[in-house]
Amino acid sequence: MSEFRSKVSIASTRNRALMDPSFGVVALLALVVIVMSIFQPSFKTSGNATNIINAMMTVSFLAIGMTVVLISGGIDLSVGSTMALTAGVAGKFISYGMNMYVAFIFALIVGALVGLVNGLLITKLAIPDFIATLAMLGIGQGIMLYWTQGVPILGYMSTPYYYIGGLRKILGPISIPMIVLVVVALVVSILLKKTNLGLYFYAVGSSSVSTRNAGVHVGRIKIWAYVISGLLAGIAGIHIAGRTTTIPPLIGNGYEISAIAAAVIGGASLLGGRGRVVGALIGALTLTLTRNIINIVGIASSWQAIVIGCVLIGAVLANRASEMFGKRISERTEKLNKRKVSA
Amino acid sequence: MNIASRVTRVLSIEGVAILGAFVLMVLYFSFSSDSFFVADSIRYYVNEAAPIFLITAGLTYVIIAGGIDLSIGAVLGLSAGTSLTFSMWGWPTWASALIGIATGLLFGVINAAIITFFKVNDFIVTLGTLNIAGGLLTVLTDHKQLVGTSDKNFMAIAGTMVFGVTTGIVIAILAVVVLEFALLQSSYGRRVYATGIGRLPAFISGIDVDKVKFQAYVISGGMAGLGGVVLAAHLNSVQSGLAGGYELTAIAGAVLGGVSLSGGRGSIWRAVVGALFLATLKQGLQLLGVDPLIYQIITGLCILIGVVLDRSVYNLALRISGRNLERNHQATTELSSV
Amino acid sequence: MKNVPGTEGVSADLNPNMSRRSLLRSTALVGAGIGAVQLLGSSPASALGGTINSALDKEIRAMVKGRTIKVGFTPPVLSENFTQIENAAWQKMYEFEKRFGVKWVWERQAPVGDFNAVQGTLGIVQSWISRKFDAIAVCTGANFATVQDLYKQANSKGLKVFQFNQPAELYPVGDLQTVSNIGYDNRWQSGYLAGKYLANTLGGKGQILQIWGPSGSDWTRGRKIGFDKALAENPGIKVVGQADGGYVRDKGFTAAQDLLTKNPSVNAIYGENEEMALGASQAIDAANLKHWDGKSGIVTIGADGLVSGFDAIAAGKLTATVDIGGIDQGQNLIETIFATVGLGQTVTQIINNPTQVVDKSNYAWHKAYAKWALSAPKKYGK
Amino acid sequence: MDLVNAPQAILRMEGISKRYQAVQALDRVDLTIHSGEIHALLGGNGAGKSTLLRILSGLTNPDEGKIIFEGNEIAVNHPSRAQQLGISMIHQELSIIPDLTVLENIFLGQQRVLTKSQKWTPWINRRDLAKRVRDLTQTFGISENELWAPAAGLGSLKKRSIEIVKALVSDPKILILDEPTSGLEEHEKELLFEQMRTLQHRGVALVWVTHHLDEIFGLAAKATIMRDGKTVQEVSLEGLTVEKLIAFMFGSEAASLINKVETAHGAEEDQNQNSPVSLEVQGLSRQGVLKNISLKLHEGEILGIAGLAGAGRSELVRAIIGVDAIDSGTIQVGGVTRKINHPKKAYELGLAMIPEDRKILGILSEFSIEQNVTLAKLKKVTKLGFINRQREGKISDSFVAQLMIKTPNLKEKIRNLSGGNQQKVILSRCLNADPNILIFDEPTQGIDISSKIEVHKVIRNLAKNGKSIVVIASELNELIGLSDRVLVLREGALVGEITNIPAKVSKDGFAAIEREILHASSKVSS
Repeated sequence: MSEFRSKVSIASTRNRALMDPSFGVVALLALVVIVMSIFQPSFKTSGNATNIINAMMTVSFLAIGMTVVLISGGIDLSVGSTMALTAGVAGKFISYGMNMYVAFIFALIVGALVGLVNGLLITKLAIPDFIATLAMLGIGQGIMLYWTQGVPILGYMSTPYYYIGGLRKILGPISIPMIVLVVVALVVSILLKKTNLGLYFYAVGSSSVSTRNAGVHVGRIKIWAYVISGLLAGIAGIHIAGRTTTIPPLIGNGYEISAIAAAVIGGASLLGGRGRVVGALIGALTLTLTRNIINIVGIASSWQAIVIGCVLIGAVLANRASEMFGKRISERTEKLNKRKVSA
Repeated sequence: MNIASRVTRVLSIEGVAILGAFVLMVLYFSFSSDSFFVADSIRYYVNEAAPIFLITAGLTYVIIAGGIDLSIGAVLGLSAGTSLTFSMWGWPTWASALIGIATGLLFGVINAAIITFFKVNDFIVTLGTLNIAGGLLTVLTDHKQLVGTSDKNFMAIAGTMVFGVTTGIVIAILAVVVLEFALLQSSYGRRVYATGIGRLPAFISGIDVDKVKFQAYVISGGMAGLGGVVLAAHLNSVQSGLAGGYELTAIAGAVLGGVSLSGGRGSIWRAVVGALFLATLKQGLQLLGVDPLIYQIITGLCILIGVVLDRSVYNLALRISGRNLERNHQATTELSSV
Repeated sequence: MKNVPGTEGVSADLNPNMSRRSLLRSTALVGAGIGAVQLLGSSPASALGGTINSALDKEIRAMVKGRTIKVGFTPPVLSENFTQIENAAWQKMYEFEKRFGVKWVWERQAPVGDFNAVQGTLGIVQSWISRKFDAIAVCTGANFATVQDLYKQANSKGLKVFQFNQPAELYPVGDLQTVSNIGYDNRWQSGYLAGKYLANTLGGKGQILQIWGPSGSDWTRGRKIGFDKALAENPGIKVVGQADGGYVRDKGFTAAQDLLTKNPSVNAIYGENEEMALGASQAIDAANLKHWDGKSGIVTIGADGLVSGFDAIAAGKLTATVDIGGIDQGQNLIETIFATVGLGQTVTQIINNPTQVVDKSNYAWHKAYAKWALSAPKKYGK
Repeated sequence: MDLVNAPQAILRMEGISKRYQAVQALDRVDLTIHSGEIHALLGGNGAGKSTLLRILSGLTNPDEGKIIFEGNEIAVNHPSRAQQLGISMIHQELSIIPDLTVLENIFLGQQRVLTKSQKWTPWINRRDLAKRVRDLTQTFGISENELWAPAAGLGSLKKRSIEIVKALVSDPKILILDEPTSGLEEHEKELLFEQMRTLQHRGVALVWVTHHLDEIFGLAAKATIMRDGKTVQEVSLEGLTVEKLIAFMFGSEAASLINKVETAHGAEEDQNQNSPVSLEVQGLSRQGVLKNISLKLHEGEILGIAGLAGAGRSELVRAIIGVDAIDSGTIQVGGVTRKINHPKKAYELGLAMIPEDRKILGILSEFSIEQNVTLAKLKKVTKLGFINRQREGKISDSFVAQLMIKTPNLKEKIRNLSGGNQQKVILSRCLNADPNILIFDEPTQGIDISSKIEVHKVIRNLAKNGKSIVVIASELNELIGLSDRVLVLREGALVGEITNIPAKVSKDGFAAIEREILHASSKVSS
């Protein structure tokens, strides 16, 4: 009955580090990285580092969006297919001869629109978020398949797009997607920490009734969360289209799960009210690092899924462990303080 | 009582709407496609769907208890693999079947143990076991090509015809009936609902909520195991990736049938009707020769419409029948006006 | 490469190239039976000869009496490769429609969505059986044993089942329930050829990376057998790393990237299919490594024979690929269906099409051939 | 100008009707509020007060009727609108958001009003906001540090203060207080009343909903009384008595009944001390919450537990019942040492608890009455693992009759019952497990006076039949009225015991004991 006991035990502002929802997994990552760099010389090369970062881009964008949705107490299963759809929009429109940047804007608009539809379905029609976004996943996939007739989209790449896709670096190992990710991460964290909207996300996710009582339009807030998620899916779409230089209609399959996993590993709660951008990045890194290590160590492909499964469980267990440990400490310190007071 | 109130009474049974929608759909397909009601076509798709019904039934326990189990699809595939492997090794039919079910149970226990003991997020844990089970099946199929047992009895598990349907369906129906009865009538079922409705009050009223959840996951695993055996017997061959994605069909079906993902509400027949709705829709579209590229779109829309329809009919019925109810609004409004 | 076969497409007035080509194949078809197709028919080389024979066309026309043939076509996924095959089939259908007055009902269904692909295929075929199609063309990830019962059921209902692009060589031919199995030999024609080409290009020694599809599929199994044989013949070639590229480009890209950081000094990368090979080629760019220029750099080879692959070869981004004769498969498919359903002939059960390693030296006509196929004048089933 | 002497109707609600799916919640209700008055809104559970207030605060829309605010008709379709108009509400169920800090909780949704800038800015300047709310927070004893701490950790008292600050911060024209004193300590209530008076003098109109009728006298001038969704009438409280009000609220015959039992507590000497001990706790401790507590509970005894909020009252009983793990100490039930690590075990041993915070810890909202009743001891209605519906029905029926639970039928979902009846159902749940030891944690929180009386009656009868009872109640006269003996807790430690209460009451009256308890519970530790 952890959640119940937590009502009882005195919450403490101390031990933030240990209480940090993703402390455990960070520790785990650190450990793994150290071990790997000792036993796998090729792992600690700067080249590999950039690979990992480049490979984690797509999931990172989606995971950040997912985190916002999770914070507001929802879930968005449609991000994968939305990403594919927006990639399709960008690719197709460019291959039709539209200016690349205009095409990007269209892609982002489509992403935002899908988010808006999700939001409306969930708030106006009161369809359970899980099912609404699951349906949107299917619809997005369908549109993409029908539009492309199942044929991968080609012939939209151009020199600037190679840069945007991160296939060409602008200076040293730095690529445009990296910069975009940093910017997006900063913007979203500022949004979450410094603005009303951000505060409302946490409030709605934590208790929508109380938030409504406080005079906040809960529905609008939820809709915003899904729109943001859709927008980020759009960015992810533009990026992945550039990275893969071809867009198979089902390119987004499975990404929604990765995004959720990343967000939750990063400390977001599926019950709402908790989550951070940093966490999303940590989560994305965890997943990417796993794949990278699998390939570098050369684990037989048939064993990969098993390893990934274990990592997922290991990550949440690690977080849980650190959380418990943190509580212990804080309770102890709390007690000491009381002593001081009464003495 | 008069007809009208009878009707509203029926309509106010949750899930009736989706059942109605299902019936209408069947009628539509059977008129518009001459081959819809061809015996073997029906047998076939129900047979294909039988495993999905089994996991849906098991999953419903978990969802009602307030959890989620994503691993069932992969576990079903793995159980199919293990049971077929042993059958191919010449083990007796019953033993191979048991192995399959045991595989499912084992994963149920693993899920349950991690989730209830460490109190970690069920979504991620079962996502993890999904990968593990799927991976193990890949390893298994790499190691040994599961291309069919010579044991005719094993295939008979799903393939025998009784009263014009295959045993696969019979098993599914039996399982659904038994589980539904247990859920609605047994004291365990009562505890499952209690746990889903409110962990805290249930806990304070002396219900071992963790134990209840544990058992729910084990049931879900067991059903996946059984489903695996049926599927293996039906295909008589197993390969990696088998039954991947079934879990989403099951969850979507359950929710479509009005099972609340926040727990405590719903029942198995409704979940299964939901799953049946999706399976039929797919089959029907195929028989109509609809371009598969728009299946997804149609299915998605149907899910949305289904959910909305189900609730609105229910509310309407409630509104009508409300007139002859006692005055009792206070708390309702406080909860419903969220 | 002046007169590339059929680049002009089929037009009402049968243009010389086309007609000559067609005629040869059709006579072969009617006369010597499908065996001939296997020898000459589908080998594009043969398409360069032939003479008009309208009398024959008239006779067949009379025989066919403008009947309609209902065909169901189900690939395991929707991809560039299967689109090429389908379009090639359409080309042939259009040709036969024009010449023999046969009408086609074409339905393409591929398993998509949350139902597992294999189950999906079974469902699709099942629905076609109950809808009494004349012929069903299947390519599926479902392994051999899974589908035979279904085929039996189809046969018992008088439907004719054809498999295409399926590694029949791995199956006990005796148990094969299909009328015919149109494909190529994954072991020797894809895996082995690729391995051998690598070995030869590298002069018998070097380090290579392999990127395989998801383990468990029959294609992977077959191609592995062939590639290993090539390796056995060339002990100088060492596999220093392999990974799962899931048959798609971005996974192949990431996998190749990771492998390359560990072994930047490799001489070649084998992608089990072209998408993954192209992903690997991107990884080479991303790592600022050199593509094979005939003397040095990293050799990349895939297998399929896609237009995008040929373009990459032209651009020097991909060293080579194995054209698995997708176009010919598509055309054979229609030829066999027409021969069996339309004319009631009997055909050999295994039809393996010619394949060829395609590189800078010969990509042009392969590309042209593929482009011709894709220019099918009539899209069926729409 | 002095608004108190020159009042004007700031708000008129006329002919407000509201129908929910099943029922007519409000039937042409009128309510008139003047600036600078404290207006009590009275009525039993289910009289329609909450619905009326929900409409006023924009949480639901009326079907008919009009709301006239400062002379012009308005529509309040959302709480935000209500705030802009200057109508703010202190909700009965604390609507504090645990994951946010106290400060954030205070200005959530209030920022525009707070910063006095009507144009909307997306940015939050917490420092600035903290400055703006400082004075208010200090008046209500919220320290600077607490502002920045997450609200989750705070006790119900602090949460209540936050609610109040939150409501006052936008200095409203109309302030609605729904059971504002529930869970407050005596002196805290006084503080609140003070605040209410100052607001009144500032010309704010206060609408005050309470079940504690004695509170309103001397504070509220007028009262609007509702029953069954209708306005009974608006009365001036001058020269009215609690009894009269009760008569208005429940009808005269009910009132006579209630007023009779009000004074039912024999002055006889406390015999229980010699009767056998049913529960003995020794050296019970829990990390940072409970310190080495020992107590004896006798058969037929009602043991009250007093202490300020956060003193560890609920924590103590939760530890006994096995909800919270204990670090050290032993618990003896009927003379045998037992390890109670789960409420399940407690029930098996004949203990039962009616938890505080009914909505969260008590009811299983989706369950029917009978399902709620039988839950704690399903064995009773189970044969071979399956539930015997007839039996279940019979049992529940008997409780419904016995405790006079008002409900159309046993299949009714508990969430559709009024608070009082919900509490009775939960009581039935405990009784159904036939316990020897019952623990009541705030048994009458937020339920109307008539139900309250009935609950008290049940408790006394149980004790008469030899059951052992533990009662926790913030309301001291309730506690004293019930208990034979009272234990006082402070900071998780046992700091006082007052025995023989009935006798003492009849000797030197309630007040004396009240003082004694307050003294013990609030003494500064040296």
